[in-house]
Amino acid sequence: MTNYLVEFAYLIASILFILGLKGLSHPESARRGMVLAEVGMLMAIIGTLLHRDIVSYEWIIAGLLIGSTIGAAMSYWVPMTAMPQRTALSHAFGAFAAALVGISEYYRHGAELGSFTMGAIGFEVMLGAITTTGSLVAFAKLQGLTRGTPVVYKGQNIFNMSLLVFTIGIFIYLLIDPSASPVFYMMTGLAFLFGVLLVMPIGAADMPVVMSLLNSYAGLAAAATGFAISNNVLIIAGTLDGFSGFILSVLMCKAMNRSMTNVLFGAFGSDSSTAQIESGTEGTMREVNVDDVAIQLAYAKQVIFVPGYGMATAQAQHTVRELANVLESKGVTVKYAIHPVAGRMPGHMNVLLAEANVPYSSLYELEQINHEFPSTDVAVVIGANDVVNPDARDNAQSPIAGMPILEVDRARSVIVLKRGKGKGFAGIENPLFYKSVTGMLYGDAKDSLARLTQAVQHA
Amino acid sequence: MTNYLVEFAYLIASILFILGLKGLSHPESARRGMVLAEVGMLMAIIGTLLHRDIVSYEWIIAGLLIGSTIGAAMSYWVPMTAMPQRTALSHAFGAFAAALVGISEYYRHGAELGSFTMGAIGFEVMLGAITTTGSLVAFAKLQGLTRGTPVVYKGQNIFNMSLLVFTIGIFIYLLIDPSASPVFYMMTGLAFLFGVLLVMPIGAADMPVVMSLLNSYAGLAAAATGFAISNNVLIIAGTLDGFSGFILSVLMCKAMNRSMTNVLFGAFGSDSSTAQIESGTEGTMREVNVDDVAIQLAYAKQVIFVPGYGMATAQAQHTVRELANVLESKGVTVKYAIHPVAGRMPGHMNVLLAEANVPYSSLYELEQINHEFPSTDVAVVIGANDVVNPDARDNAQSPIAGMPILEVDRARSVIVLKRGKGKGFAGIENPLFYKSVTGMLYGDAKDSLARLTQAVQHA
Amino acid sequence: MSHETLIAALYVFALAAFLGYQVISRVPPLLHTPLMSATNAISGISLVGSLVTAGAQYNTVSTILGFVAVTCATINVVGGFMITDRMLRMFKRKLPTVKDKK
Amino acid sequence: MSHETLIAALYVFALAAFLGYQVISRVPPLLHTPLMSATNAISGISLVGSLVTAGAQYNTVSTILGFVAVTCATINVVGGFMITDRMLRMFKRKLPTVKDKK
Ligand SMILES: NC(=O)c1ccc[n+]([C@@H]2O[C@H](COP(=O)([O-])OP(=O)(O)OC[C@H]3O[C@@H](n4cnc5c(N)ncnc54)[C@H](OP(=O)(O)O)[C@@H]3O)[C@@H](O)[C@H]2O)c1
Ligand SMILES: NC(=O)c1ccc[n+]([C@@H]2O[C@H](COP(=O)([O-])OP(=O)(O)OC[C@H]3O[C@@H](n4cnc5c(N)ncnc54)[C@H](OP(=O)(O)O)[C@@H]3O)[C@@H](O)[C@H]2O)c1
Repeated sequence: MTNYLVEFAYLIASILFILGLKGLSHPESARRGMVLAEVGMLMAIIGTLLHRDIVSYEWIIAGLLIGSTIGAAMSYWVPMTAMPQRTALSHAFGAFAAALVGISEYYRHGAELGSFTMGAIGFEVMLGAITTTGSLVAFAKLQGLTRGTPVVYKGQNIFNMSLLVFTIGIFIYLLIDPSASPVFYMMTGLAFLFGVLLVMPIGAADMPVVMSLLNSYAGLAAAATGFAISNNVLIIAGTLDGFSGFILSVLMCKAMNRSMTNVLFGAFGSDSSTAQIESGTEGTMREVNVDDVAIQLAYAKQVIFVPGYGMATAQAQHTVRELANVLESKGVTVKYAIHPVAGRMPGHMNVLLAEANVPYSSLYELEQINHEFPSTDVAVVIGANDVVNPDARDNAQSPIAGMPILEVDRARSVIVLKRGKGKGFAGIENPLFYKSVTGMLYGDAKDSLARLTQAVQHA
Repeated sequence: MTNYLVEFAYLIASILFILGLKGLSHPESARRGMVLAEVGMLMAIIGTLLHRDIVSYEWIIAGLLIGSTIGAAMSYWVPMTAMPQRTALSHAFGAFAAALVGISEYYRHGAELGSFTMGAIGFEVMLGAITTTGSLVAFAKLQGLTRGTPVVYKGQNIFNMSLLVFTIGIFIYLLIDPSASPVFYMMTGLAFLFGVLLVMPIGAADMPVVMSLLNSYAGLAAAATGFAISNNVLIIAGTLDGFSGFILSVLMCKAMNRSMTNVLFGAFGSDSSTAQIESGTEGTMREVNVDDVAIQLAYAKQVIFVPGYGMATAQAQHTVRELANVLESKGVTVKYAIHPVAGRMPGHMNVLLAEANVPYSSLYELEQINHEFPSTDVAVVIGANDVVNPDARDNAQSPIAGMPILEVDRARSVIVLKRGKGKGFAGIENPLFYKSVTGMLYGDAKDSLARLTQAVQHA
Repeated sequence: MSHETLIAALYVFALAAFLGYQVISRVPPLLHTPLMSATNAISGISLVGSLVTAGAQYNTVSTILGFVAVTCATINVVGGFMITDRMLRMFKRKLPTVKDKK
Repeated sequence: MSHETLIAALYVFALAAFLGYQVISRVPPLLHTPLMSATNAISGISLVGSLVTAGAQYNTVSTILGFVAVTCATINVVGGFMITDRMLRMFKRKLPTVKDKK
């Protein structure tokens, strides 16, 4: 009877997870969806606690308490701009849990495992281990604990490949002889190592793609656990996750017009990839000052803000909003153009602006806004670079050729807020800055915006 | 081993069914999708033929041959305008098969059945039986073999309800004592009877909704079979079907702005429902002649055709296309406005016009075209009535109040092609015909269109 | 039917129901008639159940019922797919045969 | 793992994969960051596996591994859901506080 109850709880939990993710198809229903997913998780946990194998609860309760405290603290204090790091760290924890469960299953059953269960456990442990260390490296890079640039050396890809083939060879051996426990532990160790080797050569800027992939692996590890212990809710939740991560990484690659292989093995942003052909980057940049820009903005009909990674590092989202408020009070129409890969995480700009109370009805996607630039008086580029690089459109030789861009250069006037001559993530020059239509307003984005707000108020 | 192979074939078949239905999300991918679904069916059949219980193949081969011949003949010779009938008949066959399998399962195992399997078989047989006779009645009504009007008598709903409750009571008894075979056969008989009683009181015009529901039941019967014989491919295919039918019927009800209960138990279109309030139907209708209309059409910039059930009965789709060709050769822009419930089947008009080689890029849905009527010179209503009835919009007392309509009365000129003063499916007057903007061109739609084509050619 | 198989069947049912909803709600009205006949054809999957009944020689009654069921289900499958294809072949985006006269 | 359970698990996997694809591809870019943290939270479902390991007293090693796993997975679940909610609370269609001046 309890067994039926537990299975039923799992079934409902699975359905609630699906409904929860469905809720995310619209901001109106998103929070309700998440409540459903949370209830689902609660049901799955309570259902599990009724499992007949569980005889003592002290370790469980201790784990739940400690975990909840750390989790709540992490999510409470982490600033929105540090979301990428937080997500990476959280992946590491989830994946580590999956790996540990797999190891303990192997430790218990060892030799008695059939090859199918051995296979499931093997996948679980390998995916879990790779994700754990991979996510930790990603975290370190994003948090600036290690150098963000790709760590590359000659023969790296070949070395990694051989290691992978070797690990797979071991895995196959285990399928045939599950009792060979030293081999199992060796495989586990290699998988932990492999996670490090896989992520080291990838630059900090490519981390979002890597993280989505790691998310996908973490999900698949959970699904493999489900196969190993015949539990459908694990299979379903894990698979949903696995697909979500995979789809997001594919979308990102598409929006950057790069292949997945290039992201993973191309060591983009390392010194070796700087050889390139640039166009229209001779000539001078025109510097403008705050007062001129303020006048321009105050008398504009329509202004479009184009935020990028610089807005995130400067934590300037609130200041952007203040400037927009002042402009709106003067009758200027203000819109925000959001490029799908602006920032360092899918949806990065959207969250930051939402944090600053910008209603999402003012945020426009690329396809919605590009035709509006020609009729826009001023486009204000706030710490964005690659996503507004006209070379992607005009110069077939450019490393980012073919990537869709926000065509700010079609606006009547463009103001670019950045600190200096720093390049964007792709490490290439941007001919936009040399166009006659463009004015450069140097300085930290937050400072510049604050001064602009002041000046506009008095204009 | 064979067992694994068979299960594998079923899994692939399930995936192919899903991919097949996904293909239907776009006309470009639809045919490819159907090929996938066909391959899936073939794999499921071949997989089943390997089943170890099967010892002799002669009956199977005979059945397959006879069935294929009849099926192919039916689909080859049936005209597009008779699609509703054909679908009804086909439902009856599919559901009958499910019912027979259920009966034979019961016959074999009888008393040994557990309550769960008994429940599954019971559902299978009941849904199968109801769908079989229900679909046959629907077929008879649509084909004109019996009167299409609802057959109603006093206390009908109460009688049907009591019968339903009685049948459910019997079913519950069977769950407790599966060995009571006379009870089982009585239940089966009642279910066959119930199918007839359920559909008799529904008018021919409401058949599309009923048929979609029956489709849904047929699917659920297949799913129940899947539960009874523990076969996942049956569960998946049946459930997909069940949902498809259900969604279509809900969409239809929405487009008619009526509740499902009203459709099923309201006996819409019977004599008792004619009491109503009409507005704007005093005054006279203005009759126009072919030559006047031809001149109007020939010198128009944009003409919108609004086809309805009358086009289907007159089989006028090819003639519409000819007229459109002539108009287009004279530089007139021709569009087609398709109401979601025009005709007698979801998508009815689309298929007919596709048959007449009208490219689907010229077919516009309600939301896409309604704003174009004010800038349209002539709207030609071809045997449509309810779907262009302005009362649905203007008169809150109208029986069809709130149903979205094609707003032809906003066009500069409206020409209505119909045979006389016949009412539409809803059986109500249409104030459109009395408006000053409207001209009535009486006669069979095909005739009128042919004469118009002639006249336009010489205009 | 064992405990596990039942649970698994319920999972399959629940997931298929969601999937059915998602997939079908994306079919445009343009293709609703082919959709009806396509699902009609797919519901002929009860053929799978019929085949075993017809060929297993459990007893005469089963064989006869099975034979009739196979025939009926096959009509459904073959007829349904053929007519769907016939309809879908008619849907064309643009016609090459119609010359764009001025 | 028996033959039937394996087959059933494969079905569940296949259907969930399709469903995942359908559902996720409908999430707008606007919500991609919350989506990442939401799926991150859901992947903490490995908690379910950890709980049994931690509480079953199979042996000391298992219990310790289980305890660590429960802790880690809980961080994932609680942290993931909380941060998702924190983000989603920020998304607003229109602000009542901003007066429509002019
Ligand atoms: N969003 C994603 O999911 C994702 C995923 C993978 C890769 N990427 C990549 O990330 C890039 C994102 O493009 P992006 O245009 O947003 O950014 P970007 O191209 O990386 O450029 C950022 C710019 O901001 C400026 N900046 C930095 N800190 C600043 C501060 N405090 N104040 C003012 N300006 C500051 C920098 O110039 P200075 O140093 O001169 O100030 C730099 O040029 C794309 O190439 C995309 O492919 C994104
Ligand atoms: N499509 C669906 O899925 C569906 C489902 C359920 C219900 N319905 C209902 O069906 C109705 C469909 O509306 P509708 O506007 O298409 O059709 P309608 O309202 O039924 O009107 C058809 C009109 O065509 C005329 N007509 C009949 N034969 C003709 C011929 N040979 N030549 C010329 N005219 C002819 C009739 O007038 P005369 O007799 O004067 O010629 C009649 O007024 C709606 O009320 C809808 O709710 C549709």
